[in-house]
Amino acid sequence: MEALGHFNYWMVVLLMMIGLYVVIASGNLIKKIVGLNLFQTSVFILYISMGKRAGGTAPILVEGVVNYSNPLPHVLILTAIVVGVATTAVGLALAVRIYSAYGSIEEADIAEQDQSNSD
Amino acid sequence: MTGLAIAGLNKLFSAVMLFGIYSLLSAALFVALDAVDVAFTEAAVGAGISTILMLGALALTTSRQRQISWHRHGSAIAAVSVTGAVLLYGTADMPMFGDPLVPALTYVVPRYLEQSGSEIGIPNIVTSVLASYRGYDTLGEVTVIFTAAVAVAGRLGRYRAGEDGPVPGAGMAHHLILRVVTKLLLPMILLFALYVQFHGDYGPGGGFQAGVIFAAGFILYGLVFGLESVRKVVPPSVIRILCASGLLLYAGVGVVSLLLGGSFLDYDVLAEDPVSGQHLGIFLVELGVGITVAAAMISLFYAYAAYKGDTA
Amino acid sequence: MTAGAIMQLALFTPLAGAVAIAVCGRRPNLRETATLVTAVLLFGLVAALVLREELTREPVVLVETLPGLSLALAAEPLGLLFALVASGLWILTSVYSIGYMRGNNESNQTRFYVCFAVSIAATMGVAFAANMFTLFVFYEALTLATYPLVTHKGNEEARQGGRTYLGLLLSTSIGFLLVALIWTWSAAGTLDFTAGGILRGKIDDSLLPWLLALYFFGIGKAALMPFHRWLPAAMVAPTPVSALLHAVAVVKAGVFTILKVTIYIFGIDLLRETDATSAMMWIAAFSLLAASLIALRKNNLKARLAYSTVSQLAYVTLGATLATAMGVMGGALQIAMHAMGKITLFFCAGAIYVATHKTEINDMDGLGRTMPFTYAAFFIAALSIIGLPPLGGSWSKWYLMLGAADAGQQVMIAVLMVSSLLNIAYLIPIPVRGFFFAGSGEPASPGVREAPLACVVPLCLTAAGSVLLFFYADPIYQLLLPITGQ
Amino acid sequence: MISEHLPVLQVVVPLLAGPVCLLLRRPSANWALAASVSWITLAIAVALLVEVRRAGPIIYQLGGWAAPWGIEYRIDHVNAFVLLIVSGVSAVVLLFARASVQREINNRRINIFYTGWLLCLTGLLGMTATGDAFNVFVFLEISSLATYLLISLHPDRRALSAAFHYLVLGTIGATFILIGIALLYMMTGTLNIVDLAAHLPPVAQTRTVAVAFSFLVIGIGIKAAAFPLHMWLPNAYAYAPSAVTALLAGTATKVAVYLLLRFLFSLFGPGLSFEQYLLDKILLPLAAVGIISMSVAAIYQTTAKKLLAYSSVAQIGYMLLGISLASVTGLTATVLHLFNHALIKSALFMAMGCVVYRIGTTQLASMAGLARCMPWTMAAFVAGGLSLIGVPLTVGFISKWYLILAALERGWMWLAALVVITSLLAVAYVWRVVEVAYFRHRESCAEVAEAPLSLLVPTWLMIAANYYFGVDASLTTGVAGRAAELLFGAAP
Repeated sequence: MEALGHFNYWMVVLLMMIGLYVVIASGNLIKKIVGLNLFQTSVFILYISMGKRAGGTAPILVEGVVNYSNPLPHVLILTAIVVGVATTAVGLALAVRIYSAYGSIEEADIAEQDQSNSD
Repeated sequence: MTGLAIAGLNKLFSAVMLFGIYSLLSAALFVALDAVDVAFTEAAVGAGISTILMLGALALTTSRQRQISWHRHGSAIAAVSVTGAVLLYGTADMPMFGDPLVPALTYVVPRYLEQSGSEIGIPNIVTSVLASYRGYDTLGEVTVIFTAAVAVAGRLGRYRAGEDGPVPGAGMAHHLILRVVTKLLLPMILLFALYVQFHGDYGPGGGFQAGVIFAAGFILYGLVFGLESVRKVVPPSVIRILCASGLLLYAGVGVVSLLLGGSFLDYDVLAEDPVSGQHLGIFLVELGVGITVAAAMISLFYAYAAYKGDTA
Repeated sequence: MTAGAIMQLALFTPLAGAVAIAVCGRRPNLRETATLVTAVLLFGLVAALVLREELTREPVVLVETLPGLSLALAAEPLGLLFALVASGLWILTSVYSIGYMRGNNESNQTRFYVCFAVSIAATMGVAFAANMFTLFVFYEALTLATYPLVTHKGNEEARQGGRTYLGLLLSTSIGFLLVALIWTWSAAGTLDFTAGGILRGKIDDSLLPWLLALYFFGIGKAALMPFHRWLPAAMVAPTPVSALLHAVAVVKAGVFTILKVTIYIFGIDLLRETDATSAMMWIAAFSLLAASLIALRKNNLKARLAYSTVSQLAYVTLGATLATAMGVMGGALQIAMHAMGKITLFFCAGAIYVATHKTEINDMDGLGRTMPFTYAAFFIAALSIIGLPPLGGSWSKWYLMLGAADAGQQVMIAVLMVSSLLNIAYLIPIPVRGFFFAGSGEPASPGVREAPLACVVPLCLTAAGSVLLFFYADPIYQLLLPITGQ
Repeated sequence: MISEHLPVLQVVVPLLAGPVCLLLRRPSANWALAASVSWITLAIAVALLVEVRRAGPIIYQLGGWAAPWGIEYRIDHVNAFVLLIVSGVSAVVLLFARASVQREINNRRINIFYTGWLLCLTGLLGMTATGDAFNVFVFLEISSLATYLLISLHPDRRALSAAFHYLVLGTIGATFILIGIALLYMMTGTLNIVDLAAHLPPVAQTRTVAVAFSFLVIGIGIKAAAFPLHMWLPNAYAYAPSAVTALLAGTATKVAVYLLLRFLFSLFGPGLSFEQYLLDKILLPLAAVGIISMSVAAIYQTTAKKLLAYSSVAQIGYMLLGISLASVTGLTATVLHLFNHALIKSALFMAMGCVVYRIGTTQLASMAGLARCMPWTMAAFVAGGLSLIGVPLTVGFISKWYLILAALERGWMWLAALVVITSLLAVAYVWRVVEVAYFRHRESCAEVAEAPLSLLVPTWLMIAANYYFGVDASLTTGVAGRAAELLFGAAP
């Protein structure tokens, strides 16, 4: 039971770390954004997991049901998802602009170009 | 899981597609965890909007990435494993998964579960909490989306009239079957969006999901018939006004309740009795959310679709 | 008018003067009139303050920055003396700078006079500070106001000198003095200058020497070795500035602060009882001798005078560290006497430069015959610095000796004596060579060819002043008597 | 009636103005709206501070729902002070922005620029006013997204990569904060900060709370650009439009430091933060190393804006130093420096904005002899630089004073020494600019004139504030002292 009880969280941690790894290791700007999304989505799962109540149902009031899952994390995550997509949109827009300014979306290329005509 | 595959892939296109699948999978997981509203949103946003945005960005840039140096791998793995280890360490004292007696389920939440029926009067507790108890968070959320729309428009868009050059891509308008199917689909999508918008009180859904679906309809239209035709239907300037007015509607409800003697966003004072006041308030703010989200999504689509090269 | 009002006026007069000078920048005559009028006015104000029968001890609070930490002014004997010396010499320096600046056709003269006036305002602030915080504020203001004067020429050498000047003075004052200040404040809860000191019983005896060291090294303007480098570096400045630095304001502000700290923050009694000063006393003695030795080896006249100043300042520090009434009295007198002597020497150096454009002592042989007034003044001032009667300098040396004897420091008496010999060795050869050596290279030209009158008159006056100070030292002595606690 | 709603109006007024601003077409109307709204928020902030000083903390329940079920705004001395800083800096910098932005930003994007500005202001004020942990996250994201936009609006392409870099790091930081909040919620079931503090003690010993603590500290640390999490800051500051740099330098990192204070003291409490998690032991060396290394880095910069940016990271180190002293005096120093450094840096960056306005760059090489052509601008830089160094009668001095006092209180002479030595490093980097501008030769001033009054007046207004609050510090020290006591008094 001990192991099973935390299995969900372990998977979340694993996913988070994959996401974070992609962000840090990638030199490609768009892949970084993908990684960020991965990272954030796994946090969403963390929230939703802790709202789950064994044997509960979706938090929509129905006559006769008393065992609901926790709606609060759902609300928070609805907000967080929106925030996530907003960040993604802005990040990608920047990446697109960077591509047209530098002709590349590789971090290394950009750094090199900045270096060559730096102040 | 899928995530691992993303990390390993060099082809950005596949990575993005896999990300879409991953999002869908997590949406399924959310359903299993009773979070239907979240699942709905994740499916629409994570799998839908985000993936489309990423594809759009890829189309505008390049779709291959270079090999990562081993040095980078090393430092990334080090950073990640430390963070991961800390988190795993933290899980040790976490409550069991699904345990009904944890503080998260016994402290604040019972009031929502037990009294939202009488205080707010709508069955979907998620909507009650979202739009009323924590309505201010949602106002913030709408502001975030608005900010993002402004930001993307600011970086990519070329909104002012008279500057729009010829827009690329006549879409797939020559494709007869697609055209017919789209024309058939479109009303249904829009209708569904409206349903989701106004049914949010009872079932899963609400302004946000509705807005996304609504926007999806237009985006589909745009993809098939070309950007130019969709811009004729809904000009960018209208979108901008809508985007702002949704947010203004939401905040305006707050200001009205304030003027009527309540707190900011206190819907009780909007009508004679509190419950109908709550109904009205939630209806209005959900509408505001829907309008802003739809307009924001469409403006994102415009911005990406119309972008072609440097407009600094 | 109350004493407080006069002090505020004394602070604002030079500032107003600075504004007037800036406004008249385009018309040199008017500008210099403004300078002179301000100088005379200021001296009148300070003199009026000195002549008042009783002093209002109650400080005048200008603003309160933090609770218990305010900008406040108070008149007190030591400060009055310093203000009197500074404002008096400023008149002469102003006259002299007009001659010097015009004689040399220097650029940016308006900036020069403005900064000069601001420096004097800051000096007045230092002199009338009622607490250590106020003193610190004006001390820093003085550093900043003199910085453009030091770098006046604007060439690489001047910039380099200015960098050293600003760097050393700011780093010592922020690095040590500020810490000492905050330490004192956190221990005693006040920074007011109080007769008998404020630290008794507030700080552990074993820590006193450390705090004292922070103060003494922190007051970089006192040029205690090893923080004396700024003084020779500042030699790049025009001569009137050197006079300002060495005699009127800057270094005097330094040793003045040292005396203030010794008397009103620590209290002589506390220092004597705890024997906290011995380390600093040895450093002062070392500084005194070492600087004299270096001066001996300098061929550049101004550099030699600069090291002489370092050495002479150490007298004051030494007097403070003796922690006896006579020692402190000697130190205080030294401020006035050295000011009078050193300003004469610098005026002379400047006059020689204006007349002949010579800076190296080797080249000055025989000049005494063409510039007799200048050289005579130089000779008198040199004797005063050395401490021979009948010149003012002898009094300060005398009291310092007495102080050392009171403190039972025979070694220090010896140090003072050796130092006087060294003074003779590095100062006297200059007039001797001027009068008796034949000019090198070209034959000594006959006839008198002095610097402009505006240069010569002030230096004659200050030389005469050195003589007068010998005969009229008593009023100063009476003025200063209260600070010794007797 | 208005007065009781001040807490929410503080945030909602700029929020409402944002979308309106987007719809206005004329650049001058955009600016006028943003500026007037910003001055209104300043007036509200002043009113709030007065009210808090008079009657103590103000609690405002949003939507009429009591916490912890609803979200509440809770204004006490600490955040009333921070609200004042944020709205004040924004108000003054907006005066400056008009001409500067016109020069630096494409005319077609000016409505977007000011919309972004108002949203950024909304986010910062919202983050500061709220008493709800999750609400912090939401408003944090509003301000962050707006900031990315504002930075990237500069035409220099390096602004794009700087903004992107900031976006990635900022999002990681925000997500860390989100994880921290999740873990805290999991253990206590509440999101209200005061309520969290009350429910934390029973579970304080769990590993989960410890992990939540570390994630929150790291997440906020990234947003605050605390060394060594500062990598995003120098480029972001250096390549942002001048007015944006002045705004960010005065507000963004300040609010993040405020959040750190809020979480460390009000939520976890000093007992937990320092005695159990030994945060002071970790923070102290990091802050010290950060101050020294960043000051040294500043000395070697060749661009004045970047030099000031590195200096900002070093200055944040002073604030962390004050926290790590774990005493009321230390905390007072931190809160004071929040305010004081906001004044200093926004003034300095505005002066740099004047330089950019005229010569288009702040490269030191191009600034040679500039003081002759732009005497008032460079005089402002010198005046601000003195404040940065900490010369008496400037606000910088007041901060240093309290910091050294706090160090001496703990008996840490070496720390006092560190503070003064690093002030000397500040002398070195400030003087690098001064020397170039004053004592290098410049051929002629033919093509470079003094900056227009519309830039100079706000700059000097900020400089005047530097000196006013440096001479009469009773207001700031009074509030900061009270704030520090409150934060400490909130200990369980």
